[in-house]
Amino acid sequence: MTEPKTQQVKSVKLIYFAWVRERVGKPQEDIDLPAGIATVGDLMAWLAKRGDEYAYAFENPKIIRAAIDRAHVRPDATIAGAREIAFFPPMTGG
Amino acid sequence: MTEPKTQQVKSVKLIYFAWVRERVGKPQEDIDLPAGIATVGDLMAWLAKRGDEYAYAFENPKIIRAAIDRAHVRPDATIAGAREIAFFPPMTGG
Amino acid sequence: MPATIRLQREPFDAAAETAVLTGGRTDIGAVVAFTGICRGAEDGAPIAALTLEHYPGMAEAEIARHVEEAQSRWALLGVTVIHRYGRITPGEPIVLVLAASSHRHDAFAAAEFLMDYLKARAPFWKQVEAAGSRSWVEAKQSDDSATERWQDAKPRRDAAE
Amino acid sequence: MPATIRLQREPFDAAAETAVLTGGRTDIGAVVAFTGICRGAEDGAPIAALTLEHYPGMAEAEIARHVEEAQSRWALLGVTVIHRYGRITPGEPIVLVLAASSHRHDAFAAAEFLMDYLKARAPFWKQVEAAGSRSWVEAKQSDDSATERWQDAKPRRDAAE
Repeated sequence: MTEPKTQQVKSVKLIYFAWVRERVGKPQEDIDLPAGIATVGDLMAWLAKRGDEYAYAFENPKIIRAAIDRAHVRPDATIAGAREIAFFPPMTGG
Repeated sequence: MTEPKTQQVKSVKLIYFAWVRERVGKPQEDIDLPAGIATVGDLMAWLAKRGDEYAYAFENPKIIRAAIDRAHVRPDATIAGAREIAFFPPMTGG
Repeated sequence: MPATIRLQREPFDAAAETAVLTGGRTDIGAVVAFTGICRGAEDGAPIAALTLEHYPGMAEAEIARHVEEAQSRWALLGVTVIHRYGRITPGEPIVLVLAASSHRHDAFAAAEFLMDYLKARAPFWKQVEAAGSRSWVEAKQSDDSATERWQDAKPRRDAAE
Repeated sequence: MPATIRLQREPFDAAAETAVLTGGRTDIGAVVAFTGICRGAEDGAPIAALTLEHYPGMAEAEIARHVEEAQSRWALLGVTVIHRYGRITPGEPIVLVLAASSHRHDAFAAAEFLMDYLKARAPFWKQVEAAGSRSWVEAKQSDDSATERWQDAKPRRDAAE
């Protein structure tokens, strides 16, 4: 007996900094996460297909850093439960 | 054919700091170095025999530091040519 | 242990911050102050200014986490971290780290640790303004290496005081 | 490279000294300032004051020698060392070391090197005044150890910038 799966539409806030922000063309946005996006890496791959500006911003995901709810995470981090996910280049403060 | 040896009387300035100065009872003095005093260690041993205050100051020569002409030296350093020899405890500046 | 963490557009006054940290206390024997300054050239080419972008909220949280880490590693009596954002011209200060301790080694180690982490982990990005064009400063591999050296290091509290 | 070395009775103004070192320059990216302060207790017992005795002539020469050594080991753009002598009460500064460089690691290393050497090699002696009695501070083995660690260390210029 299988229950019908309800579609889980989860809204999350994305924030972009530095040249990621410049390439995407906006500082932040709210998106509805589609099913099947489990990790930060999955999310970057999905974003890259959303249009030329995203494809440009995420053309080399290896050099992009991410934070979930204001803490650094690796690309294999799960995004379940995230409210705010940020993407940015390696930091150059100090 | 041996020439008669002339007695080499060499005057040197001694300076004392911190508790070495307090024990000797004076900040500095000029002395005539007797023959046979070759090293800083020899000089400390000779000074220790000059009286109670010197014996007290140099009772433990291992912990006394020395400088010749304002440069740190070890106890086996030769004093030939020295104009100013200083004795003091280990430094506690900074 | 008092810790001051501030992000601001305005320049800071290192002397005034030091006075706040040490004023009226006689337990502090050593204060290390690091000031990072905007240089007039980047990779040999003159620059007009730097503009620092940051991630509000996360920047403060990251710095606070590393201040706590420093406090757990060394015997600190006070820490101040001030990091500026916005447009900064050559010769102006960018960042201040103060570390106070009874003894010098703890103050030196904590200040250097905090600077290494600020460089590599605090969410700030520098944009260079030069000859009318703008470009983002690239992160240096050496800054990541500088951070890694603290990861295996045993706490220096055990070292010579 | 400019170096300022001063021995004096009077307190110093770290901010003014830093301004002298960095004023009008845009090549300096990092300044490390170490301030050593007279603590109110020595080995747990409260003190009234420290009196610092020094060897005039030799103290300046020793400091100058180590400043030159620091200049040869690291890429420094400016060094200032000020050491006070005479009577100093708790909370007052005793010593200031400033090291300026393009990059932070050279400034940190040079300042720590100079402080380690000042502690162990510069001819100064501290006398403690407490409850009407006076006693000489004993040198710490740890200060000699701190100095020794620089002797085998390869120049840090080769390290990550």
